[in-house]
Amino acid sequence: MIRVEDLAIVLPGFALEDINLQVDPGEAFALLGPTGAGKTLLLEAIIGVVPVTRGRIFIDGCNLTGLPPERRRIGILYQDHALFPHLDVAENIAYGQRYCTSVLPDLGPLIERLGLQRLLKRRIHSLSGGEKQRVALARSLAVAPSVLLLDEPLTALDPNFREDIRGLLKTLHQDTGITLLMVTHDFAEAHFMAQRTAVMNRGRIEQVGPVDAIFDRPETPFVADFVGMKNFFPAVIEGHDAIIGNMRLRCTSQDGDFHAVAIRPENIRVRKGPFDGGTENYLEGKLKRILNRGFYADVRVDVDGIPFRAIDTRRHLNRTALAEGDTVHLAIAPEDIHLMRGLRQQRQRLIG
Amino acid sequence: MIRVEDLAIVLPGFALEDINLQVDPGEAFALLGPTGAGKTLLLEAIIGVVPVTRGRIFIDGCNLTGLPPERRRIGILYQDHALFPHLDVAENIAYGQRYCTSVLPDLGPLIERLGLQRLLKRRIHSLSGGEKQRVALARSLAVAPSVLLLDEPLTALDPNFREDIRGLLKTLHQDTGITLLMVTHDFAEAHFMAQRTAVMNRGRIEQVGPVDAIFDRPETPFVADFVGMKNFFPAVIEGHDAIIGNMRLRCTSQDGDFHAVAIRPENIRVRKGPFDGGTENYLEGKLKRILNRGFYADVRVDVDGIPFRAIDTRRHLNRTALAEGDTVHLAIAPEDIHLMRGLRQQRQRLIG
Amino acid sequence: MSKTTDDALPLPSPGSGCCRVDPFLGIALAASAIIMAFILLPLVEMVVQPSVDDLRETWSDPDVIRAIGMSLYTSGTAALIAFVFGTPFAYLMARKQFPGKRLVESVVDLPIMIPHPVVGIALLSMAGRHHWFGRILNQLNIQIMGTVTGIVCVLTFVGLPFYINAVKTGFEAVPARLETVSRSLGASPWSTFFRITLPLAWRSMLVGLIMCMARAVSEFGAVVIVAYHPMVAPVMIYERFTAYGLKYSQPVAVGLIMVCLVLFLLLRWASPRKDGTA
Amino acid sequence: MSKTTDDALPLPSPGSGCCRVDPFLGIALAASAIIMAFILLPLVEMVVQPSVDDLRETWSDPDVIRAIGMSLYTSGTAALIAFVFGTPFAYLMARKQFPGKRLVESVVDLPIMIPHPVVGIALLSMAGRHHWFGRILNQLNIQIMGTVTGIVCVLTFVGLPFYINAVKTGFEAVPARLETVSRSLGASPWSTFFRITLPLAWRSMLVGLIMCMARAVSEFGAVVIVAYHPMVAPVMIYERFTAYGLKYSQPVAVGLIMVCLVLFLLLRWASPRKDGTA
Repeated sequence: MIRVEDLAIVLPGFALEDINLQVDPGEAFALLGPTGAGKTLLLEAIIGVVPVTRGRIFIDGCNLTGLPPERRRIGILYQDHALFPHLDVAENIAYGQRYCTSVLPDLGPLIERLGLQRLLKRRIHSLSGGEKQRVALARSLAVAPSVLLLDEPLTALDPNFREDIRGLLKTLHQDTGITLLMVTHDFAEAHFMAQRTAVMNRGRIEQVGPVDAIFDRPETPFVADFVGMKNFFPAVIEGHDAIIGNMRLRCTSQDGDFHAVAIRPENIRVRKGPFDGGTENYLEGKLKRILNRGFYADVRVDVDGIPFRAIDTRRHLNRTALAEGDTVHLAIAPEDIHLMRGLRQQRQRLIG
Repeated sequence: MIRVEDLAIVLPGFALEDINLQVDPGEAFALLGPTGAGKTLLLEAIIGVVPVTRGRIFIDGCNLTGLPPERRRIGILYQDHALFPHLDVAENIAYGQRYCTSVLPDLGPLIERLGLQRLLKRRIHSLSGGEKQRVALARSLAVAPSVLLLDEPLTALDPNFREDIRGLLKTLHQDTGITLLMVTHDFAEAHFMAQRTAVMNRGRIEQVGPVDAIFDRPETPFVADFVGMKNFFPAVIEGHDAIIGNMRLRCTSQDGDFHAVAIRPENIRVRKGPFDGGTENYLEGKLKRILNRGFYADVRVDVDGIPFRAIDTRRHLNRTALAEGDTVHLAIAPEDIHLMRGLRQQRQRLIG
Repeated sequence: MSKTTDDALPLPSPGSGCCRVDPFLGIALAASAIIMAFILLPLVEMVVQPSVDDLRETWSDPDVIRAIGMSLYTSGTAALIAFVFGTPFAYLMARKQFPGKRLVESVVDLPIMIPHPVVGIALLSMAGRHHWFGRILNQLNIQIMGTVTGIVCVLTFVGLPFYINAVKTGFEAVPARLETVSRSLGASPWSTFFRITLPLAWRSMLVGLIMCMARAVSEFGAVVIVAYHPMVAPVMIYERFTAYGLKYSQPVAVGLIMVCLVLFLLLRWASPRKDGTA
Repeated sequence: MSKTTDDALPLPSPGSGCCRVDPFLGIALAASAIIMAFILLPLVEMVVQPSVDDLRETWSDPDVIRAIGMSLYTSGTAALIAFVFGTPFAYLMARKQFPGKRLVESVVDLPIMIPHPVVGIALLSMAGRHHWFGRILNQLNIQIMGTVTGIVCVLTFVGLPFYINAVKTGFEAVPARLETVSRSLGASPWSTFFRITLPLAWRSMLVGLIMCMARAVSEFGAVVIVAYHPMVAPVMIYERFTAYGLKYSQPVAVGLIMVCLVLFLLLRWASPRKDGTA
């Protein structure tokens, strides 16, 4: 169990503030956020190498705030694996053994579990990326930490290794019941690995909750953008309708005091001709731009001065021969329109 | 006009060999290839800063092979813009003027065309990425080069600037009729900018031709993979059928001696239930893996031991609830099956 | 989450700050303090000790002024020679790759490692009448022993590596691509060097000049072999120390330290900033 | 594409190689050749000139052997002191960020810029009876003037910057993250330093030691002020030169150059390779 209370770290030019987090025993928790949000800094404060300005850190109920890293028993797995290059695989794995002889006296099962039996005598620089990450994992687990921190453990890996290590981490977590706190900037990764997640931005936590809840119901414009709701508009909500400018969109009714809507670009369908009548919202606008993204494309449509962003496959775009400047029709299902609190109310929420 | 004849550049650890290229007057030509293929080296040989081991380089019919760069009149636009940081915008643009006073005596129209009037007194480091690239373009065009080389001019730019610069380059090319040779690793970019293209790999040219021809009819496994035909299988062609293992796929008949097929992953449709009968090829296989790629996903399906790769949107995958381990059905239209020469015959082709 | 159970545990209270006073850091800090004191104390004492009268006396002694002037003149000339010959050499080393490059780099550093009197002796041996080179010099009527030429010669020898290394680093920091673009715009290698490379590397060249000169000003062992007269400041310090004792040599030493301090401040001012503004 | 029209044009033929012999490169190569000759010729002549008999005589002279031995002993001790105090200091400088860090770095470089006799005079002034520090030394019965202690003291002063700068670079090349991981695995700062940092930075420490020692062996101006006796090799070279002339000092100089050459070769062997193998 990890608990972070009112943590603040003030550095020249950057500050983490008001960090409150609780990771339950055996839970896998993801810290999400863009580069520079302060995620790694928070991890390093929990390990104990960055001094804390204010606040407290508890692991399994013990206050560790003042302890040096070597007395915290927290494992760490970095994206660049941080293996000791002058030691071989076996020496790397056994590195922490002499400081905690009581735990895990036999590393055999762990080594076998991670498929490292045949690599034990190899030098670090001769390993592949995936092998290095497995060795690093074995090294941190060999001292039986109460908590394992993962700093983007998959980012630096080849896509194929990535799937292996991801699966390995998941099953290890399920089997050992170790508490995991992982840092990532990739929502899909958080979705696969974690039960709950916190989204960080500029040194603050913007939203905490189950992964699905954050994906489906972001509470701030930043989180909405981060989970892919690229369309964010201030709106007036009247009953089942959201009024944006002089547009009226039907939505499903939700309880709460809402002053904005957010829509995923992939939930906006675009075509040249009008849609047949139905239960969806239909709009007409001008296609401003098509931005190629490889297999798919971003489509920017202006509807009465409001810029909508849609995503469509290039296959479909080519078939329908949509081009910049065309008049196009949009369809948005009511259940895909996400109602949000306004900007003003968001700072009033309490997190944690 | 650019003509490269039997060019070879041998460096320690890398060699360009058998390079034959012709870029016609006023043409826009793209050199495509992955990082490390030797594209930039070829550009620098054409500019004249890399000495040539063998072969000759002609511009507008003149043999330039032995000339120093300053006597070649070739413009170059680098992805990192390479502006002179100690000079302001106007000084950068006018840099080459003193060496060729006769051409383009008045830079006014060029500056206006590129929208740089208000930036002339600005320092380089205060410009945005797009502005920097426009200044670099003006600088190289100010000496009225006979040929303009572009070294991934869009790669380092923000996606929004990228569209601007790309459009600017295209219209400039259309209006001025300057010969363009651009290097890129992005097929979409080549498609937008160029009429013809050459695909390079490991210091050699693999295929030359119109952009569409290369996209639709790659001739080597490398080019097939590069243009997105991720499914490549050796096959026996019998009339209208391609026989892969114990599978028989209908294709459209093509003339030639073919021994392999290539299929784009986005042309393979996947679903849980069987397809209705039709003119397509229907296969049944086991879904081995779903690899998330953000908006879409790679789907790996094993059909009788042959691994197929398909692409589908995550929206569709979620709706149909496909999961790893499921038995699934594939549909491939005959016109999407591309017939190729076998591996053995490919080295016999003559390029250029 | 109830706080009572957690807080009751017998663990160090937060803020006890055991990370900050750990013996590892303590010992490192102590060692650092000793080093700083070891370097700074003698120099500070040196500058602070002499009374205003002592200093006035020193600066009004024409011999002292002449010696310091000779030091500045010979070192400056050495720096200038390093500039003329070292700049193209540093440019080649920064831009070209060739087999044996590391060996050439080592050779450039040799003068730092050669004992100072040996430098003087080696140059004198070359210039002697028994040596072919010495005979050439003799025919050209160039004297090394006991002349300004000789002093400049040894000072150039000891100062060169400092100039070359600083300028090479400066040239390496100028992207070769800028030179490529300049030449593609029609500029010759000369124009490119003077319009692009030089303006972007001048700070490093200034740093190199100052370091070369500072090293030359401080040289004694090589100079004293080649030329006791004309007297440069370090030789005068030594002469006064041996002839009249410590107290009498101190004012000259202070005068020379002042010169070095000015060079030191110039160096700090000239050093390229890390934020990259030229 | 018809070849005839193209080839008929009056343009330089391929391979005329006008890029290779341009005057820019020619002048740069000439300057480089002059510099290499200027550095290498005197040293090579020095090593080659003495006959085998000269050398045998030198090496059988017990005074010469004693002086070179004293040089090695005092420089080695200075390097050892630099190692003990400089290592933690260099570690702090490599790992910690603090305001004024650039100033501290400049202070470390000061001994390079201080004229050599001034170093001796400054240390002697500190150790004099009129100075509080001198009185402390006196009570501890430590003599600076004319003792091995004094020699080691000035040699440490001039050698320190070379050790500290080399080792700091070495420590900076060890990722701080490796130390973080080591501590998270239960290792104390001490264990981490000896099991991770030291094994990864030993090459730089060796380079630092050699450079510090080479600089100390070559020092003359500071030593000759503090202690004419016990005599180190550079002082002996100077003494023989002034007393008996150039020819008599050469064999000692050759002996000392040999020592420096060994250090130079050691340095090249120890320098971290660019391919990153430790």
